[in-house]
Amino acid sequence: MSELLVSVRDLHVTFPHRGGDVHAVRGIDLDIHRGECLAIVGESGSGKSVTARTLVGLAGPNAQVRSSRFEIDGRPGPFDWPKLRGGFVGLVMQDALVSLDPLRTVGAEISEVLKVHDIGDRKDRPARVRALLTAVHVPEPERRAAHRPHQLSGGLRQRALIASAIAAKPPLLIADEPTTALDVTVQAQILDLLAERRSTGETLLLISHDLAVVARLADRVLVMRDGQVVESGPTSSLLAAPEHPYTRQLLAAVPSAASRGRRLSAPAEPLAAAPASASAEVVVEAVGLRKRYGAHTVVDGVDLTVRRGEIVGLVGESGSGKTTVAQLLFGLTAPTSGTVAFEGAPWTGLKERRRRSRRRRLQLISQDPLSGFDPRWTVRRIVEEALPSVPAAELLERVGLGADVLDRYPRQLSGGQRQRVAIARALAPRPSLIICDEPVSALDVSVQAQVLDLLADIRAADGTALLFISHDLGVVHHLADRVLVMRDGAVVESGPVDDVFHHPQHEYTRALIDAVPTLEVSR
Amino acid sequence: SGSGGTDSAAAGEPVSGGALTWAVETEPITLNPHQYAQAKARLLVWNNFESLLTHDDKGGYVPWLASGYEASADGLTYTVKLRTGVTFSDGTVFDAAAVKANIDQLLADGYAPAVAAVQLKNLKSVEVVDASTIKYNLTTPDVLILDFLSSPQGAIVSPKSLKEAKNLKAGGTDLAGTGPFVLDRYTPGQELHYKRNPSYRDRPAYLDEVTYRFLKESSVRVGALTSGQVQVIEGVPATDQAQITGNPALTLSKGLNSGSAYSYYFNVTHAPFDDIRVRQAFRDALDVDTVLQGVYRGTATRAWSVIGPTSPLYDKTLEGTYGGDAARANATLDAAGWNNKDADGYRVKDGKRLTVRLVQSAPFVRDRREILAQAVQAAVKQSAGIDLRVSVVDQGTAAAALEKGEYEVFDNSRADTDAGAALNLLLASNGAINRLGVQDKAIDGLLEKGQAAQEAAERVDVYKRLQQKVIADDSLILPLYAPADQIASSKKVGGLQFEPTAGVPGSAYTVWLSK
Amino acid sequence: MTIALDRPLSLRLRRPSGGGVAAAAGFLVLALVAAATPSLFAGDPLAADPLHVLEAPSAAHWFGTDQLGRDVFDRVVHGARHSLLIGVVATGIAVSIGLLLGLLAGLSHKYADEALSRSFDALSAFPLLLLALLFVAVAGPGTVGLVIAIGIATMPNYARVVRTQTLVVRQAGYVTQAVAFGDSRPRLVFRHVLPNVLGPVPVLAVIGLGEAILAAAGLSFLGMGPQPPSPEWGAMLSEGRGYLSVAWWTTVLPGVVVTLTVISLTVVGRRLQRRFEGRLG
Amino acid sequence: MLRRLATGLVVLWAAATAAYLALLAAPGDTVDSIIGEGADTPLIRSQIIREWNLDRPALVQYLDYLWRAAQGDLGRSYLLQRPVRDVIADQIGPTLTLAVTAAGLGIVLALVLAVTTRRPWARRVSSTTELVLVSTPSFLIGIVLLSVFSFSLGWFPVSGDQGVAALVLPAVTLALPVAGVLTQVLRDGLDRALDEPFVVTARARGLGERAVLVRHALRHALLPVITLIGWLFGVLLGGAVIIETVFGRPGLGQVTLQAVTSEDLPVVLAVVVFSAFVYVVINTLADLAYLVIDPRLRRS
Ligand SMILES: Nc1ncnc2c1ncn2[C@@H]1O[C@H](COP(=O)(O)OP(=O)(O)OP(=O)(O)O)[C@@H](O)[C@H]1O
Ligand SMILES: Nc1ncnc2c1ncn2[C@@H]1O[C@H](COP(=O)(O)OP(=O)(O)OP(=O)(O)O)[C@@H](O)[C@H]1O
Ligand SMILES: [Mg+2]
Ligand SMILES: [Mg+2]
Repeated sequence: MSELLVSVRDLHVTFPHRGGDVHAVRGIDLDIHRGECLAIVGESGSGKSVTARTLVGLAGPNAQVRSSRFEIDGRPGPFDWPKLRGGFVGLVMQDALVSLDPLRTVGAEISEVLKVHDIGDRKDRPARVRALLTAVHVPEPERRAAHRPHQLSGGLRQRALIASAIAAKPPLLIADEPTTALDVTVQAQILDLLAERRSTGETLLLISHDLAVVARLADRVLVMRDGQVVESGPTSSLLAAPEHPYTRQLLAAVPSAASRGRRLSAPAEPLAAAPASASAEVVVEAVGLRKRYGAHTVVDGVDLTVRRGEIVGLVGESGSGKTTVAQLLFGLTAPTSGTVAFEGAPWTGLKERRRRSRRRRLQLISQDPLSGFDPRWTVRRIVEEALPSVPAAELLERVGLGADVLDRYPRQLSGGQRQRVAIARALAPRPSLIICDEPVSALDVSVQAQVLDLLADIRAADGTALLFISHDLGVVHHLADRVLVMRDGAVVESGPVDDVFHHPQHEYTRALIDAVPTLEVSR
Repeated sequence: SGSGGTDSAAAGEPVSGGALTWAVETEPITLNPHQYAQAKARLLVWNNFESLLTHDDKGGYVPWLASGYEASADGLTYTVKLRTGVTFSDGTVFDAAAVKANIDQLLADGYAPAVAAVQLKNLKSVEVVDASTIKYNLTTPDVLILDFLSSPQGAIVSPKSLKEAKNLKAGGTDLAGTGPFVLDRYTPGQELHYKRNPSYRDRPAYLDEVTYRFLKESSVRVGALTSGQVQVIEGVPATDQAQITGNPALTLSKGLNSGSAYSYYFNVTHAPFDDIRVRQAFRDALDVDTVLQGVYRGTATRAWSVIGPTSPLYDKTLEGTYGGDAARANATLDAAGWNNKDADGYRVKDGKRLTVRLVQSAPFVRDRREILAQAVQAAVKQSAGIDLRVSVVDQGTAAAALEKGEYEVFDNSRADTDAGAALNLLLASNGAINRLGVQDKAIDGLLEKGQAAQEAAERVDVYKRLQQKVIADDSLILPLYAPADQIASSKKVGGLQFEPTAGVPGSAYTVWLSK
Repeated sequence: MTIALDRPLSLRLRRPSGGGVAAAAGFLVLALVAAATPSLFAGDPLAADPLHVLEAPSAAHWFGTDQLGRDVFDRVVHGARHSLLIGVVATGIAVSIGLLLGLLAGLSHKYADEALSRSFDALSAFPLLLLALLFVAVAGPGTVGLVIAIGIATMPNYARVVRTQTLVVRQAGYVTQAVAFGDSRPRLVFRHVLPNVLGPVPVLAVIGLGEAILAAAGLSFLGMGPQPPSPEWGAMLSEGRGYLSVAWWTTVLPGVVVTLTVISLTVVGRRLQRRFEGRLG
Repeated sequence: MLRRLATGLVVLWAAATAAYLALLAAPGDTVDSIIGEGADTPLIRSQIIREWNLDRPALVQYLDYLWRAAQGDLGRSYLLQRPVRDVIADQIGPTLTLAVTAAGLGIVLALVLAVTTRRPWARRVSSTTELVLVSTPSFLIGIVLLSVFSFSLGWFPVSGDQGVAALVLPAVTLALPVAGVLTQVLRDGLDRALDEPFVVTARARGLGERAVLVRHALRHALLPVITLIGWLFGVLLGGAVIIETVFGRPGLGQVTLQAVTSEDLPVVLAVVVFSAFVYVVINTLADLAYLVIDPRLRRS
């Protein structure tokens, strides 16, 4: 067997808490061999990050760590952490976008590592920084070194973070969710970078909730749930033949082209048939929508039609103008030019007072439902406000929530529950169109699966049309009937999902699709 | 004692040299003697300025920059002979023309309106007879012209500086005088620095230099003295005096001021003090001695008349004639119709409480007079059910209250060297600060007589009659205490004096610092 | 003035300990009861006794006597009424005007908002003391001028917080959602904006109250406050100062009470603030 | 920048006008103020009115005042008979020295305390002390310091403005509450910054605690402190009035107090305009400092 860099047995991490201790990691075993890529997957809160941080002694200021064995580089503790950190283990933190000090230049952050670990002397550090940035494929490294994080895009920030983690040439690199919060295309580039480092023989501990990401890179996979490892093994065999039901569920919940027409939360059942047809009445029609902020054209001539009972997907990378389109349709911002008609009658250009009576037919679900709830109101009041004539419990039942959440405040709900309440509220006035702006991007795969199933059910039952905004092509492919691809404010391609995704006409669409990591699994 | 030196035995014989630091309470608002308005600034004026006459310690006048003076028999002309060989510190010669230039300046429009309107009210003209003789012509007899000639406002400033000074009204280092010191530095808010005038015509001052530091807080002044940062302080409140007398290295001395006693003047223009019985009752309700004892711990000198006890015009027979009789006060009030009491224990008549208001102007409250007022307030409530309302307000509010007559009690003391000058302002029907509102021919007549009387004995007699009238007969005034100045000093300092008659600390001319 | 006085209200601080909070709350309750019914605890604050002036603390006079022989403890207890009332009224003025103007600024269009914000700035350009001095010049020394001065001077603090909060709430998702349900503008303001803006105000007011009391003490110290013989704390400190070298208790003991009151208000206010922030996540 | 300048001017004008109106509304008229305690006769009054041009309509006087103020002529003090500019210029030195020293002392003290008292017991002691300092009237602190260190121990001069020794006690008195507030803000800022992900990253690079604190967290903690600069200005200027009274120091505070109590209109107005001016300047500086410390706000 090859050399063991890290070996841990029966690791427990507990956070003492007034209302009861949080037992984040419950007795896991972990071995990392030199030269391999080990992946940890699991849903949010399963203890992945805590495990990773424990390996560099940063579990948290009041964390209690226990184990029967804890060896790093073949030696048991106590460890000289400052020396190990950065020197033996490089850590790329989960929150890539906020993990660099916003007040310091990227170069300073990287050369700080060199200084701490006494690498090179003062004079040649800039050169080393440049070399490191080059190694992680940052263009114009000289100029970028003088920039601060806010001047860099997410992808560049993640690269700089990786550069600082590998600056002292640690034998082990831990990457905690290195691609979340990044656009698909950028995500693909970062994965390429990690694959490249792998191929040079670097040891990698990769943490992700996305099985597709893991599948591409990892040699071995640990599946975590509630602080425990439920299953582990070589990547290929584990994905091909998952043994634990949880692993199976996890795999099934991933929306994709393959999952179209089936439930994600219960794979055996098919979804109710879509009533949509090309001849159904038009719910909303936008013509030549254009929106400028100062000199910047954010939405540039978008035409869009949604018919009754139809789900229309809107995809595109961050900043392409998706949310702005939603706002224009919703009528909170006026377009610079172009018109929107809603249910056959003019919608833009009206006084808010004239629109008010029709408002309830058009609803909105946002990415962050929490901010959409008045923090002082209970779930009951929120839902009753939407439709006073029907008991709140009944409305909640439709979205699969029990009466037990009625008297809670939004803050006391899980992400999935919140999104369900938001859906229940949006459904209450029986709208003809619901605009969903990234409704599932903050949710775990399994919760996401439930919410997506719910949306599909509602469409089938009420014939409510959905405008579904997402940057996740898999989700859109799974759910939508038609799709519009946006770039820089303009729609570059549109059509039925299968046509667009299987036979993309525009090169940008093609690039998007190629960048999505896919999971080739048998179901 | 109204004058005289302090105990300087410890300091030995006068020696020359040394620098003295003296902490004073008040920063003068002007350094121009013509504009002088603060008694507390008087000790500074005489360091670099002098006037033609000065007071002796019996209330008379003696020549100073003058060599002599005489009044005409009709009292309308005063001829003053000037010393010769005197120069201002800027080198200008002191002569009759210089004196006339000062008078002309004083009468100039907008320069010193108060002096022109009050002290020089009766001046018709001045004539330069020759270089060392000057003649003052009056419109009516006015002995107070002599008081003017010995006052700071009458000090002689170099005519050259009158022409050239940058801020003439504010004064400062560019104003030259004839005094024993020369002002060479003024740091506003902080200190005044004088150095010896080397060409002084007489014995030069002992001290090489003297610094007056402005320390407003009494505790700070006392602290500065006890910790040795200054050698002399003036203004030592009663409560701090034990600290000085208990310290073997320090001495304390006190001088009673001239002018009018600190008194409450009753506003007779409306109820309730338009009724003499209420005025009498108020005085009887108060045991002044007890109140003074409580507030000043035995350091205050009780006043019995509106004129200070050190003045030659003081009427000693008034002592013990009124006050401190609660029973009589209550009886008088009952008789005057104030015979009911309300829930708070105050007397009422026709549903109106016996309330009288005292409005004090904050910037001018000194000697803990606001505390004294509170003590009086408590006393008259307890003994006679009188509601004295005290408010300490800013000057604008106070002025407005006085203007509108929204007060029943007015408090005041004046430090004029001649008590007659003070009474002219306070009691005359057209007096500038007649806050009593009395319009009494008899009083006016006595005041005029006093101002015109040339013979000292005659003046004393006139003012005695006046005091009998306003204090004993009409109960217009409640005298409280005689304002005093205190000097505390290190025992190394000798020659500290109170000015004769004025009773305020004297200049640094006589002061020395033993080695 | 004084220092803590215009301490920024938005200051968010952490972790007062449990016991400390209890003690502070207890003290406050005591102070409030004393303010309501001073006669239960103490004798006549105005009863002068010329024969027993400036006596040191003893069993008969817990805090000693002052320059007129009045019992300092009695005066401190009765002073609670003056000082707390001044604080409460001043804070009330500041909060109500601040709330109104802040809401107005937060809800109105660019130019009106700009004009209001600039006027808050102009007001802040006066140090509180200077502003108070001006008010005293107008209204004369005494409680009324003092209260108005402190109220006006601390008003911009609240107005700014409320304005910012209004802007935040205005942008909040739930306001957008309410629009989706066709809520009219007044309904939006009264059902959603106002209640959510109001949230932090009571807490700020508790902390602000402490500051107002300190400010009042500072101004009274300079003789701008309630007039003698009223036993206001700042005025007592000011009167006592002249006797510090012979009777420290006339200054120090009332001073300790002021400090304790302000500490208590701050501690309790911060605890409320933490709870409040905890509730909103 | 031009916009800032414009708003600054507006603030200045508003402050000056507000003060002017306030004093106009004050009881007692200008002539009374000028006469003060002096003798009061119709003759004197008319002379004063002529001398100070008080017979013009209020609006004309106001416009004249603005016009001359814009040219830097602040008029003459009614009380002191000197140009207001001289009065202010004479007194500004001591106040400035006091304020700057106190600010420096307070900031240094706060920095040292916030950074060094990280251990639980140390921070408990320190935060209790801060709370007491912040909640105690500053004049009480001053009086106590004065009694102990000057009257009793004689270590420092009682008052005045001569030499460094005389500055110690007033500066400390003014600095202590400032330090109290700033320490609390700094400590809070440090706590927040230390919770940030980038701090974990910094630690993961092998940085020691001290380095994390000083090199990373401190700059972030300084940002809220900068927003307090406007507040600090108010405290220092306002505090100066009281401190100067307690310690018998010369300075702007004394001038202000005297001017307000005797309704010396030109001086009060000058102090208001001056203080508004300083406020505007300081806030502009604070904005600039913000840009230096937080490059995120710089326009790219
Ligand atoms: N410092 C802490 N104090 C208390 N509880 C904590 C702390 N850090 C983590 N936890 C808890 O430990 C559990 C595991 O957290 P962890 O961050 O490891 O989850 P994760 O698997 O990385 O999830 P995600 O995919 O959302 O990043 C969670 O319930 C979390 O709330
Ligand atoms: N109010 C505004 N003022 C100025 N620019 C704006 C405004 N709102 C949006 N933008 C700009 O418009 C562009 C498109 O924004 P939009 O939020 O519509 O993108 P998006 O496609 O929803 O991105 P994401 O996937 O990140 O949500 C962005 O560059 C954004 O900065
Ligand atoms: Mg994680
Ligand atoms: Mg968006």
